[in-house]
Amino acid sequence: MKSLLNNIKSRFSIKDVTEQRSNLVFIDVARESAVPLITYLRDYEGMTHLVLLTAADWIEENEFQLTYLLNNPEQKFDIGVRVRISREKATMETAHHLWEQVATYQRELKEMFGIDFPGSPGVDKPFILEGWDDLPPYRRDFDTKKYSEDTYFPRPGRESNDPAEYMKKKMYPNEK
Amino acid sequence: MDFGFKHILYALLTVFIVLNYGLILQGIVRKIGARVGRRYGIRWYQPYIDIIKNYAKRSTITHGVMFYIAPVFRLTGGIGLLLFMPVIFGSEIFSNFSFAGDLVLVLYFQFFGVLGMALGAAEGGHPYSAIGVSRGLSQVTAFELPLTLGVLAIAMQYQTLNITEIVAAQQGGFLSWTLFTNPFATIAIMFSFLGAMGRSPFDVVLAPQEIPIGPPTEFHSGLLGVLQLNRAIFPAAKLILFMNLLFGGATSWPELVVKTFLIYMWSVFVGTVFPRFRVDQSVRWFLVVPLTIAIIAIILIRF
Amino acid sequence: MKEDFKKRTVITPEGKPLEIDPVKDYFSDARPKVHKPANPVIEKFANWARANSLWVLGFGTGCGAIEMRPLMTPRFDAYRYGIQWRPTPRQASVFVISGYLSVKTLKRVVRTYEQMQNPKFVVGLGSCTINGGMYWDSYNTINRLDHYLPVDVYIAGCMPRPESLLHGFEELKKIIKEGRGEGANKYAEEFDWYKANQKKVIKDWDMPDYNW
Amino acid sequence: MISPIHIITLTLGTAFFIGLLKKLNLNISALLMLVAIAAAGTISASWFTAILSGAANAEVFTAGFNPPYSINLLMGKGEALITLLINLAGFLGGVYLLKSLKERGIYTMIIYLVFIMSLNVIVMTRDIFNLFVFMEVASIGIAGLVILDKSSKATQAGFKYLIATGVIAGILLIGIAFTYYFAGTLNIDVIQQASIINFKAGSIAVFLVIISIILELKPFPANGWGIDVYEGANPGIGAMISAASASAMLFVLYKLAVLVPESFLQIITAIGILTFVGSNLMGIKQSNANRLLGYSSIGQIGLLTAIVGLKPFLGAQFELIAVSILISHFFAKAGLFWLSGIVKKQNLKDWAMLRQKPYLLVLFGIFIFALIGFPPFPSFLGKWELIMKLAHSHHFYILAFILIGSFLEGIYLFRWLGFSIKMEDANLPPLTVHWNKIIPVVLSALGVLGSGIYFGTITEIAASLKYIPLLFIALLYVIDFLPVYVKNTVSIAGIGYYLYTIYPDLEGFKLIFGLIFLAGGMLTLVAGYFKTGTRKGFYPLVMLMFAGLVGLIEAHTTFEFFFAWELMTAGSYFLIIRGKKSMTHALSYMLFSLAGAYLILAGFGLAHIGQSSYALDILASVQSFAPLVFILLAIGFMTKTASVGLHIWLPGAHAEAETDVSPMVSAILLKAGVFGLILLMLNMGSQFIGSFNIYYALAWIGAITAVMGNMMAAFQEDAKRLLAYSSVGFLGYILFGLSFMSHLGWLAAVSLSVVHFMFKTLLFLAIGGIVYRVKTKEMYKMGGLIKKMPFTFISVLMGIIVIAGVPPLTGFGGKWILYNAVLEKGWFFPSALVFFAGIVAFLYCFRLIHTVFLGQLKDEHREVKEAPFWLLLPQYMILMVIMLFSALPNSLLKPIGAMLAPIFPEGALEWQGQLAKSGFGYWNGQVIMYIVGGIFVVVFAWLWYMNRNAQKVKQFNIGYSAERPSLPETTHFAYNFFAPYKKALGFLVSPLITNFWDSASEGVHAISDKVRRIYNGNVQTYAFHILAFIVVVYLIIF
Repeated sequence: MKSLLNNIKSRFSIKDVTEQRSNLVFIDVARESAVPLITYLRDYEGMTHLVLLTAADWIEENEFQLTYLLNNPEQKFDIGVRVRISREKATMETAHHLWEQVATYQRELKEMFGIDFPGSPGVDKPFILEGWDDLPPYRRDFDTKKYSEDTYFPRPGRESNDPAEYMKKKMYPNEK
Repeated sequence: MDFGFKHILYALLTVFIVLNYGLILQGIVRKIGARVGRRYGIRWYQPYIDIIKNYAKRSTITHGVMFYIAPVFRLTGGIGLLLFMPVIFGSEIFSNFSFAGDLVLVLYFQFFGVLGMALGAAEGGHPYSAIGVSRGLSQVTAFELPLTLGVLAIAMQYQTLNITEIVAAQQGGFLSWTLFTNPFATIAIMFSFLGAMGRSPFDVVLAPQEIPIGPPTEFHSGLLGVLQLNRAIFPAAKLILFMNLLFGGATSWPELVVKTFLIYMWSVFVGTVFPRFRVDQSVRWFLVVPLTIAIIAIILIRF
Repeated sequence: MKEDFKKRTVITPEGKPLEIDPVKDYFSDARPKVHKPANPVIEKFANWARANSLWVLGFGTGCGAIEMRPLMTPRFDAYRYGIQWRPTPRQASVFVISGYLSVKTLKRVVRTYEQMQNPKFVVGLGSCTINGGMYWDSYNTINRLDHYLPVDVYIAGCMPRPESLLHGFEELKKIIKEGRGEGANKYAEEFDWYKANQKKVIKDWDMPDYNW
Repeated sequence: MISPIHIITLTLGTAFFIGLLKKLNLNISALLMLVAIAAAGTISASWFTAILSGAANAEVFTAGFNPPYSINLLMGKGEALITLLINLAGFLGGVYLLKSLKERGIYTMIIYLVFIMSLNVIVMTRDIFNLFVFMEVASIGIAGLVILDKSSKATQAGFKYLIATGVIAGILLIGIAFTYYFAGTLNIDVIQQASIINFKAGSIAVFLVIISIILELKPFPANGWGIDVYEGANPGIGAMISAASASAMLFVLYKLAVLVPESFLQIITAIGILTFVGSNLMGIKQSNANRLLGYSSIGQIGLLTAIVGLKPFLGAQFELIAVSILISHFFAKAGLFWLSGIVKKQNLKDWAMLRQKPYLLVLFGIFIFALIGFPPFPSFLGKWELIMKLAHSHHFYILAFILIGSFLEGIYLFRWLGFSIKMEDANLPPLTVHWNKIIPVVLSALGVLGSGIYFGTITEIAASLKYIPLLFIALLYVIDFLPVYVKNTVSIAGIGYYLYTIYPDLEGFKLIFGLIFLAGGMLTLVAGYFKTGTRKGFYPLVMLMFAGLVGLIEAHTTFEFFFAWELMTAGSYFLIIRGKKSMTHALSYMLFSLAGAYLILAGFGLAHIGQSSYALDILASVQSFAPLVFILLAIGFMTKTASVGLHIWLPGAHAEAETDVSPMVSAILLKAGVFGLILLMLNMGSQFIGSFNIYYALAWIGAITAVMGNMMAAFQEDAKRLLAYSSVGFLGYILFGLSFMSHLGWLAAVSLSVVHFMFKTLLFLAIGGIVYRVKTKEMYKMGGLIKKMPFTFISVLMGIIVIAGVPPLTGFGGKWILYNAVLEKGWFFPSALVFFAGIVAFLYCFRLIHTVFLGQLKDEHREVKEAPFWLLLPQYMILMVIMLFSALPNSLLKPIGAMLAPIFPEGALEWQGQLAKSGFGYWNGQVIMYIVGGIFVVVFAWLWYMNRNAQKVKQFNIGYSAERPSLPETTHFAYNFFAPYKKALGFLVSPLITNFWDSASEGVHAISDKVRRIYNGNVQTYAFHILAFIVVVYLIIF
């Protein structure tokens, strides 16, 4: 692991390294080195398995964070390559040429976050939302409750409780 | 033989009895299956309710003429098969139209309904229907071969193709049944019978859940009701055929009920024990095991 | 809209171009009809038969589908009540909406419901069909099933046990026997309202208004 | 009468004259040359007619002495004919070569004249030294003519020719010297009397003379030089070598053959046969037109050599045989060489150019058919007589080899013909034709046709042939420019009138098959009205086939039968090759037919042993080899019924044929084979090899054919191919029924023949109509057409119910009879296969109707119209007959039964009204029809009442729960429909038989390729071949 990190450091400009567990390391890199880095990891370091590609919305920093989680099936450890991209012009280089299934992840991200991956096959096709015409629903500025109330005919009289408070009241009605 | 109005009345009577018998048989057999599985099971009259329910459906759609007349073909095939056979030996009333043709007619008339049904199912436009038909026809060709050989052996044995005469030759104690006088032909035919009944392990034609239910996937309401009527009459007619050929026929309705019930139980028993075959497996099986036995039967008759 | 449902131009064997509009040309666009009950005596008998021969469509729309399976096992044995499973909507008479219903599934549910023949009954299984249940604020699941399909019986719970399901079927039987199971006619009568609701949530509407 | 000597004086004089007047205009010189040859020819012709009408032979004595002291010429019948031919060839060749002769100047003309003159002398002279001299002159002439062509190939060829003929001439000279030494004379007649062959040295001398003549005839394998000459020379010269020079040399051989003992004649025969077979074998691998013609020429000459050798056995027929084959070869080969000069392309595939001028294609076809020996060309007669005589004299090996050689020749000639009719011609240059080149070709074609008819009239056995149908065909050819509906009406009227005239004479099987052939022909012709335009060349060919078919019915002698058989084959070949992509299929059809025809010929030959008459009923009293005769004839007929192993031509041929030709070749033509089998079985009765019944083998063949045909049909994607395989299967049932030799078996077979005719016409017309509309034959590309073509659907539905044999339609009757026949006969295992095949028929029946009519309609077929009226009309006429036969089965079966009663009195059906009773069971078609119809109507009325308000929906309104269909082609389950079945039983139809024939043909090709390697183009090798040949033959004789 150490030598691997050294190898990476000698070749790519790394922003930060977080050792989550002995077999899981997150590496923060700049946008332009992300795809070269995972290519390197796949081809030279045996990280042949892409576990997932996911995104998180850092709305406060006006950025999306993409995580490519790779796995080395021989030596049984994972590396997450994290890259921040701008929220305004949310585009990222496609990586479908490395693993075909990346295209599917990218399609999902396009639909749910609005992150574009130019060149990825079928990236514009609807993934699970058919005909979605609002803000991408996983963006944190999308108000799902309001959307649901506007769209799905909420049944009047439905109450909502904080589960902890509700159970406390129900089980220990005497306590304050 | 003269063809008179009374024949139509007799025929209606036969159809009525056999229809009820077939429906009850269906219900009881499913009940038995449930009990074997430690369930309570359906009510014995459930088939009646289902048929009434289907006729009571208010709306129908149609895909075209062939779709519409497929159930007609099917039911005509079933009733015709029944009426071309003497049902009760020695009874003029229940000999029906057996004067019109012999065993060969009965064997070939089975396909009347099959072909019509296949056409109608195909007109429905549902690919699963077509897949079901493809499987069904493939399987039919396979089990017909041992059946044909077996029938030839029996016809050779009795020197006739006349079903009434075949039954007559088996009278006088159960030892004169074909079952005992020509055991190999009987075994071959009874194996073919399994395929003809379309129960497990040879039920890949309907294959519920896999290709919804094969050919009748698109049929509903009254159209399905007609098919259900046929599902009561057609197996019963086949049971009567095999009873006549192999088990001495029946001289009275109770005898018929007992014999056909036991014959039916053979396919139920096998179906409960064995899981479903793929088409290519069942084709191969029919062309190996029953065919070999049928060939032995022929050789024994010939030499 | 799926590419295949868009208009396309083909060349006929004679070499002429021919425009195909799949949705129009390949699907009937007739409106559903109201089938009024016939003679009350016959109808009573027919309703008895309908109630005792409930053919449930084998279509699990949500997590509740797993609760339907045990009904066929020796422990619950729904067969004894005349309940059977049917793999094709053409032959089924009861549609159990088993749990939450996403918009995408709703489209299929509408389509399937419309392919069933009159009379037909809908059972809403679980809280999600009543008011959205735990998905009440989801951007993607509907809250009230009865805005989209006429529901005969709701079975509350998350999830209801098979016993509740059986109880729900018994209730459905009562409704049918009393002649109140006219959901299909209600759907036809208030067709425009139902369609408007459906179209409000199903954004890429690429099918005719009624799926025969 | 002008003395024959003037043939020489005229030509030689003209040669000197134009040589003297060098300044003379070239045109005038050429004209003089042609006039001289024409005059020579006129002299020959006048002598020929004179001698034929009884004048005495003319002998010319030179130098005032009688032989042996001087050279003398003889002008007999043979000499007159051969010189006539030579001069004719010389004249036509001169016309043909006019341009190139003029280009090369006056000397060429002189050489040409001298060459023609020398050939005349070679034929006429009775002096062997004189013979030698003029042979040398002819050789030099040929070499000169060859070399004058300005190509290196031609120069080489001429050189090789000179060397080879030089070597041969040396040997000849030695032979002549010794002969003179022993016999003391050079005159052939005197040498013959001297009988020098009685001692060894004398016989060696004669041997050397004869062998060098044989070597001049280019025997296999010492003939590489000859092939190279044919290839390298100008085709015009090639024609002269092949037609004129070879005829002369053959005559020399014939003339000298009197000198040798019989044992030597056998060797000549053997050499001839070897040459015939060997050359034709090597011809298969050729792709160069002239070289191929060379092989063919050498082969034909080999055959004629053999005939000369066989003279003692051919008796009175020798002249007829030799002359008819020679004349066919003469005209056809000259014509072909000349055509080759017109085409100017050596690659056989480039002969597709001929299509640019259809009349050239017709000429080409005439020559090919004349070479193979089809009627009405002279070689047909010659071959027939030859085979008959060979069989009589027990020359079975020679007979077999001659047939094999002819077959090999057929392979490459018909492939060539196929190329020219069907090969792609996109990139070929335009064809230009000059009048002087085309006239000789046309005249040779007329010559071969005319001589054929002439031979027909003078020959005893051929005198009874009817040429009226052929005249009618000629008439149709004349009015070929008229539109379709006129010619169609004329054709239908013609057939109708003919049927009307012969109807009173027909009875029994002849009536049934006559009706199938002629009434069926009229019915299928009705469909032809849907075509527009003129449909060039179609009607004469159709009529040719029908003329053949009707000839079969009317035949009283084996000769007439075979004549009709060959006519039918020729007509159907052209009909088949008219289809799209049908080049290879037509070739395989032709080859199987040819092989079948030769087997039939051999069979008739063997049957004729010990018989004086040629009547068909000699088959009933075959003296020797009866089982062999039976097998030969049965296999011959089975090539037409496409029984298993011989069926591979059928699917492609039927599937690729035109819409209304498919029913003709499938529903009607196949019955010719059935008719042949019936005739055969009727006459010959049961046949045993030891104690093994041949009919039992036939039953197995029928059963296997049925299973294999039906199973193959189930696996086809092409609708017409499916129907074609279904025919194979059905013909299997018929063969099976016939093999029973019992009343019921034959009843089944004959009624199935009628039924097969009806439903196969019905289905081919129906499917043809669909293909016409949707422009594809692939079934999976169709679907849902029931809504667009309801009438066609009904006829296909009825058709498949008949095929499947489901009651109540008439197909069931056949099944029922077959069951009873089996029970009576007891051949259970083949029977089980037949019944299995009957069930397998369901597979393809369903597939046909499902994938075409049901399921999903395709995008591009949404506006397809119903099939044309003229295609539907015959279908519905047939449907009415089918319904009649179904409701009243005895209207079909009773007459057939009555007809069979005298032949098989045992086991007939007993009829009570419509109730048929056999020994085993009973069947009442009418009652079944009523009962089934009654139930059907009741159930239908009830269902209709119940669902009268049903909602009509469109094709995609099908019960998918989740996703719904979006494209018809992905929703139509049609491709590889019986995949699981194929998985289980597909191995049964693995293309073993096709592979067998493929490897057989590859094997022949490989052998051919190996053998032709001996010709390496080196002149020393060729000289060695010649010497080695002499040595080998010497060793064999002495």
